[in-house]
Amino acid sequence: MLLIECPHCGPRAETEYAGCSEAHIARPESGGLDMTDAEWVEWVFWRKNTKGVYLERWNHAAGCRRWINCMRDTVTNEILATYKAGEKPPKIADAEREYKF
Amino acid sequence: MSQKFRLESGGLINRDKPVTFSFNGHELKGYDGDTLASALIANGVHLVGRSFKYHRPRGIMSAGPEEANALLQLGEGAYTEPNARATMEELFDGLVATTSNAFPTVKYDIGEVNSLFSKIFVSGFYYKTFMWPSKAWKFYEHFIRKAAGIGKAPEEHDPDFYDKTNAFCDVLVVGGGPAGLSAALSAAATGAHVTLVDDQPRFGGSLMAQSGQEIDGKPALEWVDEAEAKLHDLDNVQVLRRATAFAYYDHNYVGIWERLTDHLPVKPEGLPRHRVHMMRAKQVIIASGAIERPLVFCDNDRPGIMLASACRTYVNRFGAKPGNKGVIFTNNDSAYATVLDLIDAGIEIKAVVDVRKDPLGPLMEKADAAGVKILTNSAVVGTSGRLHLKSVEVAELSDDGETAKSDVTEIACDFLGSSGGWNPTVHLHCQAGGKLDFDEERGAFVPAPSNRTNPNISVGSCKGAFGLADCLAQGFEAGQEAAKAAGIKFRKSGKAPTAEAVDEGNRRLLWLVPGKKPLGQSGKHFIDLQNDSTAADLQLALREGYRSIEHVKRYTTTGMATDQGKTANVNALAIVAQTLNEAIPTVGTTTYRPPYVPVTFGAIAGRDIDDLLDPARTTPMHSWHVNAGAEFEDVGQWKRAWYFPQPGEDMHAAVNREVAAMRNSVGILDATTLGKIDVKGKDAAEFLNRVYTNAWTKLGIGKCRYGLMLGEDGMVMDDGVTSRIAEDHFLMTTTTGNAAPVLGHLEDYLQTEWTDLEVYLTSVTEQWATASIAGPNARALLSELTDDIDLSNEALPFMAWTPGTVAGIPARVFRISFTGDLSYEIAVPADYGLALWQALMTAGSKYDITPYGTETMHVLRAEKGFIIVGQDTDGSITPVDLNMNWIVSKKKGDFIGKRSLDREDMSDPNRKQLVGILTDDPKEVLPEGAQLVEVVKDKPPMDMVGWVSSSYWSPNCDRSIAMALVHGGLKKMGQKLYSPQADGRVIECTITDTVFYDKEGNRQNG
Amino acid sequence: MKNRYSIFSLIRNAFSYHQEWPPAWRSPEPKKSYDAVIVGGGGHGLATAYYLAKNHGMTNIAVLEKGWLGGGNTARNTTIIRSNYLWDESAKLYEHSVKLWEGLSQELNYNVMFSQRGVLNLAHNQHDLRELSRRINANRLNGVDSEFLNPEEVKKFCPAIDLRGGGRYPVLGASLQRRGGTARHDAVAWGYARAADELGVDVIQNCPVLGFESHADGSITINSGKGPIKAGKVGLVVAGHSSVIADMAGFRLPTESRPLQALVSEPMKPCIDTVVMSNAVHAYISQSDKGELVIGAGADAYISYGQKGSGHQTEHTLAAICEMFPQFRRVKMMRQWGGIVDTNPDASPIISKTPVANMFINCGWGTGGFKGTPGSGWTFADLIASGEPDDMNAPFKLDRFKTGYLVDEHGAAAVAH
Amino acid sequence: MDNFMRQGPLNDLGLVGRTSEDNAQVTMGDGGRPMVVNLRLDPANKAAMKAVATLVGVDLPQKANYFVEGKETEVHWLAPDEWMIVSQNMEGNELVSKLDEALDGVHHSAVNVSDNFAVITVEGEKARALLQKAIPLDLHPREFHTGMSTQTHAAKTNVILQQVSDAPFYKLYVRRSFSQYLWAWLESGSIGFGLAISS
Ligand SMILES: Cc1cc2nc3c(=O)[nH]c(=O)nc-3n(C[C@H](O)[C@H](O)[C@H](O)COP(=O)(O)OP(=O)(O)OC[C@H]3O[C@@H](n4cnc5c(N)ncnc54)[C@H](O)[C@@H]3O)c2cc1C
Ligand SMILES: NC(=O)c1ccc[n+]([C@@H]2O[C@H](COP(=O)([O-])OP(=O)(O)OC[C@H]3O[C@@H](n4cnc5c(N)ncnc54)[C@H](O)[C@@H]3O)[C@@H](O)[C@H]2O)c1
Ligand SMILES: Cc1cc2nc3c(=O)[nH]c(=O)nc-3n(C[C@H](O)[C@H](O)[C@H](O)COP(=O)(O)O)c2cc1C
Ligand SMILES: [Zn+2]
Repeated sequence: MLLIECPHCGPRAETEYAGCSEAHIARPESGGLDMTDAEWVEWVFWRKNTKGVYLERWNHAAGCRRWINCMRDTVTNEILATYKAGEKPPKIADAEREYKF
Repeated sequence: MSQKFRLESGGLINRDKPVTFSFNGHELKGYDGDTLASALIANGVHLVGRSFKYHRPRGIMSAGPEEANALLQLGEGAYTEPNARATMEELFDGLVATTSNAFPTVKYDIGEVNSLFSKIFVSGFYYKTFMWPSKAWKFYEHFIRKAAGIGKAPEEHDPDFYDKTNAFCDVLVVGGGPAGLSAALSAAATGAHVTLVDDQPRFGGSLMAQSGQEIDGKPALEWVDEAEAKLHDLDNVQVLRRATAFAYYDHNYVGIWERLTDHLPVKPEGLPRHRVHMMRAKQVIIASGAIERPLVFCDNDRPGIMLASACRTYVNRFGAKPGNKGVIFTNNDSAYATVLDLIDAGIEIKAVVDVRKDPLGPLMEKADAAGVKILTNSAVVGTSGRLHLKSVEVAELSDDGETAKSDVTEIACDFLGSSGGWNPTVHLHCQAGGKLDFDEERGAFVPAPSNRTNPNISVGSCKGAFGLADCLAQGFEAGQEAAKAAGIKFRKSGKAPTAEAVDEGNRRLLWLVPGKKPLGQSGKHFIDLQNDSTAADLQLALREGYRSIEHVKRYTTTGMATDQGKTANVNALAIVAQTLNEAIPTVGTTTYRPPYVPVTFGAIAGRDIDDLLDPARTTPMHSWHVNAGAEFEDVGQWKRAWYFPQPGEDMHAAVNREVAAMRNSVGILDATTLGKIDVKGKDAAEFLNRVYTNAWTKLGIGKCRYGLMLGEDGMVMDDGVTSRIAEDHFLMTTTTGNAAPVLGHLEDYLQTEWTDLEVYLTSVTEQWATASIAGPNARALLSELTDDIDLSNEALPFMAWTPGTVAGIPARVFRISFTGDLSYEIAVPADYGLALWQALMTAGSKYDITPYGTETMHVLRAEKGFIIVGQDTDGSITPVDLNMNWIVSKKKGDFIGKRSLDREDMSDPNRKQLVGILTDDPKEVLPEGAQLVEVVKDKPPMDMVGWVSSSYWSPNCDRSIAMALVHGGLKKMGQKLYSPQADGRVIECTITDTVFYDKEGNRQNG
Repeated sequence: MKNRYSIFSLIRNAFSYHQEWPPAWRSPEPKKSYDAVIVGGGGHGLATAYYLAKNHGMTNIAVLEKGWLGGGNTARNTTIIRSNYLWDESAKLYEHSVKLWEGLSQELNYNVMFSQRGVLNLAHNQHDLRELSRRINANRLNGVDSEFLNPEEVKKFCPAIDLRGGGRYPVLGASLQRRGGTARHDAVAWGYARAADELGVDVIQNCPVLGFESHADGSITINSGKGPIKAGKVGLVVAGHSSVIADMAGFRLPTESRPLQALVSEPMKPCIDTVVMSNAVHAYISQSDKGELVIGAGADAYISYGQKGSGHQTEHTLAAICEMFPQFRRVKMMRQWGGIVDTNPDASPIISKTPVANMFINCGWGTGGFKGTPGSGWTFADLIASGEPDDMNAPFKLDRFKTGYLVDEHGAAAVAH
Repeated sequence: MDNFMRQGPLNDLGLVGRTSEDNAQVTMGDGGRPMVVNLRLDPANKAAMKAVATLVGVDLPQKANYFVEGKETEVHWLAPDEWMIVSQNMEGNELVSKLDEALDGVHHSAVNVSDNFAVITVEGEKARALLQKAIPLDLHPREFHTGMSTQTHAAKTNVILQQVSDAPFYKLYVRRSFSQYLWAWLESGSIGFGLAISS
């Protein structure tokens, strides 16, 4: 069980969180009404699914109920940072990690 | 037979406390402090079981968790436990153990015929045969399965209970040997919160098996006792014995399995059998020791053949003799410690067979000086004795060690201790993602530094420090280092406990000891004793192209038994490396996985079993329903009253009665479970516009409106009625099962997408209890219980709500209907739910008020063609498919799901659409889930055009009614469809629209 | 087959102490170029190569595997095989697969131990019952065997089940597919590898694919751990690594990779003779021929390539098992592990052309693709060989997310396996 | 409105008159029916924060995981813009109206949630050990102590956990429909500790 630091509540067990998904993919302003099917579907379904350092969001469902962001290495599970919704990911020295295969 | 292999004195057993136990029906004696294995050895029981595949006779081969042979069936009846390692089970009065894999007895086991076929019964055997005739595999398999497995699973409900707890500490120390104790002491001295766990009943680790060691100038075990006492006295230290750290998950989350009653003859009331501590540690110190590696020689599996260190443990710790005259077979100096201790105990050592050409080492020198016969550059090349070792054959080795000279000496003996060096217990380090380095000199994998995900430090012999002095020093150092890393502020003090440093001597790594004949031609070199895999099997696998160590593992099953290859894996991969002519680290290890030792399911499950597996949520009126004899239906976690049968009624009769009662007079339903969300803020209406398909801005205060909610994929996700409380204030309802997901969904948009909207959401699902009364007499009934609400159609029309007082309780009364009849939903603060219900029942008696459950509600709503999300939708249905275009605003701009509805295939007229279905025979009720076809064929496959999502007997229509999702259904009104049933019948039916009753909707308008 | 396996060949080889067995497959160095290259040496990739050779006569082909054959999810799955899927499109694909399973040992001359001991899906509430009924009916009409068992029949079929479900999850019924069952996972990869090799396919291990370069003539150069390899066509079948490989090729997927866990108990004498699955309590159990209980757990919430999972999944799974089988509480867990499953938003696979010419992808089998191995290989081989979708694989095109025709199998497969 | 009409969610458990075990090391009880309001408000709005403070007699805590006590009110931090106000002298609806009045024109939400919860009290020597079985937070006083209150989960229910005193004495606010399950879970966890029921 991961230990994820909620930027509001402090370090909390993974079981307090729900709904992990990719972060920083804003919904198109127009709701996609001015987009082609392909562009729209890109937002709805397409995901980076990075092998390496990934930006994801979790809902602190059993805590403050806020959505938070998390920078995590998807191979080692090392969490490099967590930060609030709406904030930009912090600059972290070796956060560019990506595994080739 | 009474403990004739027990030494006169010595050992950490309590000779004043004799213990009686039984093995294979024989009553035997041992002492308190024995393990089952040591007691068997003391009684001269050498044959304890049969091997997995060949049913070879087997004896106890170790004294620890690495035991591969002595897997016994413990206890009886509901208390029986399969595959218990005799070496880890503490002896207690009344213990009952039996051999697992033998029939009829361990001495005469018919399974031994397998041995006769062992020549063809090699690795890969199953893959190559049993393929003909093609249908016969299940027949063969039946017998194969019977022969496989080891112990027997219990057949009765486990009467014991298990406990589990979360746990936290700064520094977790795994292992209470010298390294671990030293680490715990030094970490504890910093003030850090320390937990020390050890899987044995007492601390000391391998010190218990040794003799003559001193720490800080004291006898080692005295030092251990003092250390333990010191730790016990400290508030910041938790000490757990009989506790195995079995799993190391990410973020330093370690599972610890503590056994509380297994060793007790009488299990105290209230004490769980096992307790699992799920430990979140800031830092972990792994001090798990090392496991001796056996040498791989021909016929190395006979009862009486053990690890050298096990012989020593039995003598020193348990005062039990592994035999009367033994041979020690080694490639290193540590086995001479065994030799010396055994001699001291009066056991005859016939010879030490040492593969080294010119052995060096202080212990060897001592043994030499004591006159022990040492055969250098020699090896055991064969053994004999079917049920118990009788003799070994020894020959001199060739220069390269690959063959043995033909001159063979036979040495009679009744036990053999073998030592091929030591494997650090790196399991936890590796589970934590740690890498290994290969120590060429010792032929051992040792931990590389840990990673950042799981900070830990290995110390002592699991780090490859095989000397006591080093173990103590490393432990001390690590204790402070870990405390510091855990953020403890302290001043360095104290110094490491000391012991005499001893030279380890030299080694000769001889991974595969040659036999008299080429490998595989006579006798067997077992690698994995438990799974009966041999060196010849490994080489066969390699020959056949299974080159990766992972392939070798799986093809030969090496390391896949209950001991997970604790004594097998390193030997196996070294032999693979040697065969392939590759370096050992290139071949690498297989993956270390939890658990370190097998752990009871019940302990891992903890308390989340039986009724506690999952919450059963109940409404404030639940007790009333129970008393009224309701049957309940599980909806999500909720218990909802399903129907209220009266004596003699089945569900059908009860529902018919309930339905009729509602339509004729008045019925009452507990509607508390619907989700409720308070929506507040100046942008509330705009927010609703964006999350529902229809428009909300113009909804008047005091009015209610039905809404459909879609996912971004355009599919129906939820529905419900939302009421306007004030200009900036709404109350939303959701379906019972979706309350939490919908709230999460809405919060997501507010917090991350539309942060500019001023809206706050609060869940009030549980704040309100709701009773829904429906039927022609609903108004009359309600009017009796309220004097401050004008119930007239003008004042409170359909789809309006008002605050007021009902039965003296402040309430919100909603004139909404899921039944199509005049209906009021009365919501009161939940504490008053029961009171409201009772008041309605009392006042309603003159109208014959009838409580009804969800089944009746379903019938009533189906009569009106109202959908249930999750029943008439399945995540692949759009509002258009539901023929609910009317609710999808064309004028509004964006709302969730809108864009997806415009995708190419979404407007395909042939999508599945919701229609009504009438069976041609009105008495026939289609089963829900029935499939519909246009053309019936003799036999499948048949093209299905749709499926029945809702289907009921409708008392009001006096016929069956159904709804279905049918391809292009809306254009097919009046068309015939057929539903072929499992029993071969075909139900004929016709497509119609979905409203079956009161099409004009007069009833709900009251 | 040159070196047929049989009891006779075993006996014959016993006389030479098994020294004469030939390798099950060669270990060739890659050639400079192939007509087609399959990336990924799991069950699906190897099956694809086999059927390309067998059904389409393409023998100048190679399989490139970054590690060892069958070391991905093929090595890690709970081996449940069934075809009782809800939608026609899925039923067709999986049923084709089960039919292939039924003759696979003979076809490959490798005993994959396909054991049709039946698969039970339990229902614990009214909703489950409705879903079950819908699926059973759809299955039947699709020609997939499927029947409903009431609680007494469940008990009779699998006496080990506690119908009370420990109290919280009573068993109200079950669907049974008698032709469902299990197979030996490793044997499937090895059997296909051996049979493909026999037909001339180069099976190349320890050869990671690192990138692609498309050429004007439509061919593709694969940059591999063993140097550049030219290919007329490329089939990507890398399961959990699909997004990573798509990234190399320059296109994107809706796929997410999550850890799914499984565990085995210690081996025991036969105590459960069928496969039992329960979506509600989220656990799946069968007993292998070696005697271990093989138990599947849920997938973690997060993306991971770490082939391990969070501990609480195991805790929950074992609680569920203890609920269904209270007598197993005293049984011990022997090993647990994880695999990286590739899941698509509609829980159905993608078997499709890609935006890159002559490159094809087969992914998204998620928690349940082992059963699909033969059918997947068969239909993917069709697609690669002809270059155009056919009836069986057309519904699974990548495009469907754009157009909206999803094959939503959440009901049948969101819950693993 | 008659108070006897109120039925707390733990009433069905029949706790009244239940006998306690000898040498009980943990005591559990029904924490009664407090008056509770959930408040959402932007803490950056100083004036509004002040207005609420004046009304309830105590500043809204802005430190995560703490509660503050006023004379007749307790305010728990739930999230950066969310508080639970437990009042001893004001009915939920009354407090809501007063808050609405005080915050007129300010974006906020005050909702009466008094009936939303059951309150389970847990105290005694083994209280912490018992709760630690259910709760995935370190409850050692070093990490969690008197004066703290936080949302977390206990077994499979979401709770607001409050440590009221050093005894230790804890209160668990749990949504009412889950309360009987949570009680049963904790009671099962208390086996071996000896359980007393507080009245
Ligand atoms: C715990 C668990 C339980 C499961 N239970 C079941 C079940 O009961 N029934 C069922 O039907 N399914 C089950 N599944 C799903 C099933 O295992 C998979 O769907 C199936 O095995 C996928 O097969 P594959 O051949 O596509 O993938 P894999 O076997 O994963 O093969 C993909 C291969 O691609 C290789 N690869 C990746 N990247 C590269 C690269 N760059 N270059 C070269 N090679 C590369 C990998 O090394 C791997 O060998 C389960 C899965 C898991 C994890
Ligand atoms: N002569 C040699 O070559 C040689 C080789 C190895 C060890 N030794 C001696 O053995 C001692 C090693 O000391 P040490 O402290 O490193 O190891 P140790 O073996 O003394 O102690 C390790 C302890 O950890 C326990 N343990 C292991 N895994 C566990 C787990 N997962 N959970 C709970 N408990 C677990 C073991 O039961 C044991 O009590 C020294 O005295 C050393 O000289 C000598
Ligand atoms: C159906 C099945 C049965 C298994 N049985 C065993 C077993 O009896 N013993 C064992 O050690 N591992 C068993 N395993 C697990 C493997 O050892 C291994 O953990 C798994 O293939 C994942 O590989 P990895 O752990 O090397 O990453 C089994 C795996 C599967 C899929
Ligand atoms: Zn938080």
